[in-house]
Amino acid sequence: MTPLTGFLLVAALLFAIGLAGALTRRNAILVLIGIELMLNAANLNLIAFWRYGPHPEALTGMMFAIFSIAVAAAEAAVGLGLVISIYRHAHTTDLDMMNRMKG
Amino acid sequence: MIEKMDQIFVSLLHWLISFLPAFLQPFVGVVICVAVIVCLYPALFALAVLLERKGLGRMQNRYGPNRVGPFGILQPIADGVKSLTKEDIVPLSADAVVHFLAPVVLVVAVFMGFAVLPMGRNMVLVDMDAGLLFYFAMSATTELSVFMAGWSSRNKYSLLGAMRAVAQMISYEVPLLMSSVAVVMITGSLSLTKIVAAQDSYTGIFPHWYIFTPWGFAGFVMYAIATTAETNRSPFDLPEGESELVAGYHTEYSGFKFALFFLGEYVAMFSISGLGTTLFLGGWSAPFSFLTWVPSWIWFFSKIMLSICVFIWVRGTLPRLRQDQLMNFAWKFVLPMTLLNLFVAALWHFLGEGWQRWVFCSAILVVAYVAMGLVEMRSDHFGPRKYRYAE
Amino acid sequence: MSVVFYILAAMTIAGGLAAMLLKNTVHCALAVTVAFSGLAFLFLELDAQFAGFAQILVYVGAVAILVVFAILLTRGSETPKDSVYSKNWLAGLVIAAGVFAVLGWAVLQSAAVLPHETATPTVTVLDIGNALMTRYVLPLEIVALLLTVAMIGAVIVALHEKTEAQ
Amino acid sequence: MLGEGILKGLAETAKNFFGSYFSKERLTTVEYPEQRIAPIEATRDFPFLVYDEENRDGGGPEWEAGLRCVACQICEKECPPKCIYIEKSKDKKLDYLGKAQYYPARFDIDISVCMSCQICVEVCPFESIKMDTKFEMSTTDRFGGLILDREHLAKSNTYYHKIHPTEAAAVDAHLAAEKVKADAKAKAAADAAEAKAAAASAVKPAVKPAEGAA
Repeated sequence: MTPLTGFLLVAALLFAIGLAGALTRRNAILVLIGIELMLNAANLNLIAFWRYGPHPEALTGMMFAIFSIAVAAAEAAVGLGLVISIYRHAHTTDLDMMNRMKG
Repeated sequence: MIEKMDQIFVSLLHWLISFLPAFLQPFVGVVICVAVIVCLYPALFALAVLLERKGLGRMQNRYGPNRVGPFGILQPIADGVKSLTKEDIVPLSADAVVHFLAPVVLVVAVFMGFAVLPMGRNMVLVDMDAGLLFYFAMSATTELSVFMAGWSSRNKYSLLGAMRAVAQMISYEVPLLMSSVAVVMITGSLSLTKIVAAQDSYTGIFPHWYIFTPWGFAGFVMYAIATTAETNRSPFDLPEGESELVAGYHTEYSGFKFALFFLGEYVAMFSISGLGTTLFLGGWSAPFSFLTWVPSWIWFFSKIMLSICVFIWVRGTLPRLRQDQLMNFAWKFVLPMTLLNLFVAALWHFLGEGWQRWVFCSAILVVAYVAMGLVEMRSDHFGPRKYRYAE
Repeated sequence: MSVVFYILAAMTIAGGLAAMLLKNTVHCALAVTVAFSGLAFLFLELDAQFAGFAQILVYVGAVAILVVFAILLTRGSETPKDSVYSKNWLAGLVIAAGVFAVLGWAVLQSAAVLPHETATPTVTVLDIGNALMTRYVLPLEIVALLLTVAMIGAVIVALHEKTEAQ
Repeated sequence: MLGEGILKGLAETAKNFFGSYFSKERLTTVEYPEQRIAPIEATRDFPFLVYDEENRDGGGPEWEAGLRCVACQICEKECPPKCIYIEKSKDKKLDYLGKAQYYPARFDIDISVCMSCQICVEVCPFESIKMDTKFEMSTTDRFGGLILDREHLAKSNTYYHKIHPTEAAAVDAHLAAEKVKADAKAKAAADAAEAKAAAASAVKPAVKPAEGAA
């Protein structure tokens, strides 16, 4: 197994864990955490490909990962803001309870 | 001879590891350095606690501790023995694992910061290219440990204290970073050794420290304010606010774990003063060109101890702020000032040598400071409290 | 494959699994910080110093704290009594397993053509800064705008609607 | 300007800090076990029992013989926290007036309960219980050690004069007056008896003036 394969497999596993969490957990915050894990797994892929790719000095993968971190931070802030405002409205963060379009 | 004294610890380390086989040398060298740091700062912590208690006493016209040993100099040892022999109480409903992990995470994160601080010429554990970033990454971790401590105790005072502490630390981390970014902009490097090297030259007898520039001075003041809040020191010690919250997030800690929190707080003070020294006060460089014969590590540690004294002095002077004052101060005064300071630093860089940049930069900062002071002191959120009595 | 890689990979995966399996929401948030720091160390293992420290600074220092605040603000810190998984958890699990199978199959299939060990790239923070200010300056500006908009948006979304309450 | 007050405050604390090393008046701390401030005359903390030194009714140690207390138990009844325990004696002894009185066979004060209210002193008709100034009474025994019995409670009148001179002088004067009065009464009684013995009439008028004098 080459180093790159190892990193890619870890990233794939982490992505699958995040996906499973996002699809199965009831708590909206934990679904967000699952999405963060998936984003992180993608970042790991980007960095791994940058490191073992043909042109690391071009910094493409690294830049992609840095921007992705910044975007993930924004996503977390907005997502959690939404969760909090939904909680104010519905008094629950249970996604199974939020199955109506009516407020 | 002077050279030897300056490099005494470096040569001592080289001499020590020269007895080992070559492949072990780097590893053992790092272990020795870590061991020295882990022993040195707790010792300084003991000294700082004594200084603080004596100094605060004198400021309040008291003696301070004077029972244990001559002039009470053995008091820290007595305190240490006391806290180590105390019973370690974990509340029944507490989350035992998180409760145990919190002080450990805090102390580890705090000590990690020393890895990149240059404590003397050639005396830095890891000369990292992204040293400043590493430092801030580590200090960001302490927030989580504070939350862990407060939440796992299952005590409303602990939780309130932790939430206050985390909110305060996040709010003041922004100006802390911003004021450091000005230095990074001028130096053009995140490496702390390069930042010190950039300040280690003299005009006449006066050093090129960043604090002696308009943007550096303003940055240092903002940095000092943010530091005081970041380390939860008075007047920003609301997280501990003993008159409201018992002891904040470490209410439910006793014995050795409490001692770890206490240690972590003081060591964080040392490390953040060390960073301030490195960024603005020229790190290990001497204050006057004719004093360069004094070993560089002496300068570094005396600057740290001096900042600790200032911390103590401020603590002895100012009353505690209210939560809303604290937040308003961070977001409406310190943050805009640091942002303006970034702009001024850029201006300083592009105006080039000459008297113009001194005048322009100082003028902008002073005008902004006075104007913001005038405006904000008049506002309801920020200024002196207006009492509304029942009509 | 070094020992360090296996340890860090195990730490990351364990943190991720714990975050998705534990019952108490705060424990999940703390576990996910373990995964985040594990990832940061993996970045360091890949010689991406800047990205690694940025990962710690952003995820452990900001996102984890944000999550924890959100949990406390939504009173989610108590361990729920009923199941923490949704009704159709089996479907989710199957989908995730399918995705992992496809990804893993793809990676292992292409293992032969993937590049092997290469020389350690020497990328300093200065290089990253230069790249950000020249080639990537437009994305940088867009991200700055995005962050500002996200901050304002988050504040407005989470702001209590005072007029409605009264 | 913003920050002016902070600078003023810092100057003030700095002045205090350095001033405390130069002017001794700043440090008002009295380092207690070694240095003490003499207690003011009205100091009071726990009660004690006064005894007179002149041994009036032989037998037993001096303090036991001279106790002014007659075990009337008024203080026991009045004590708000009920910290006084008195057992009356079976026999009687002569008091300072030369009158046969009961005495306390047991007189205990639990100072862990006593609240130093001084009510026992106010109600005592015999000036026998007074307030002490001794306060360092810590013991290693939480229950037994804090119950003071007669022997510990008894302090001489000289001691009382030493700690509360003015009050003790007034008490002594009062007791002397009482004694004079009692003596006069006894004398009058004796006179009366004598007169009765001498002549069986015209005695009563002699008693009246003695009572009037009181």
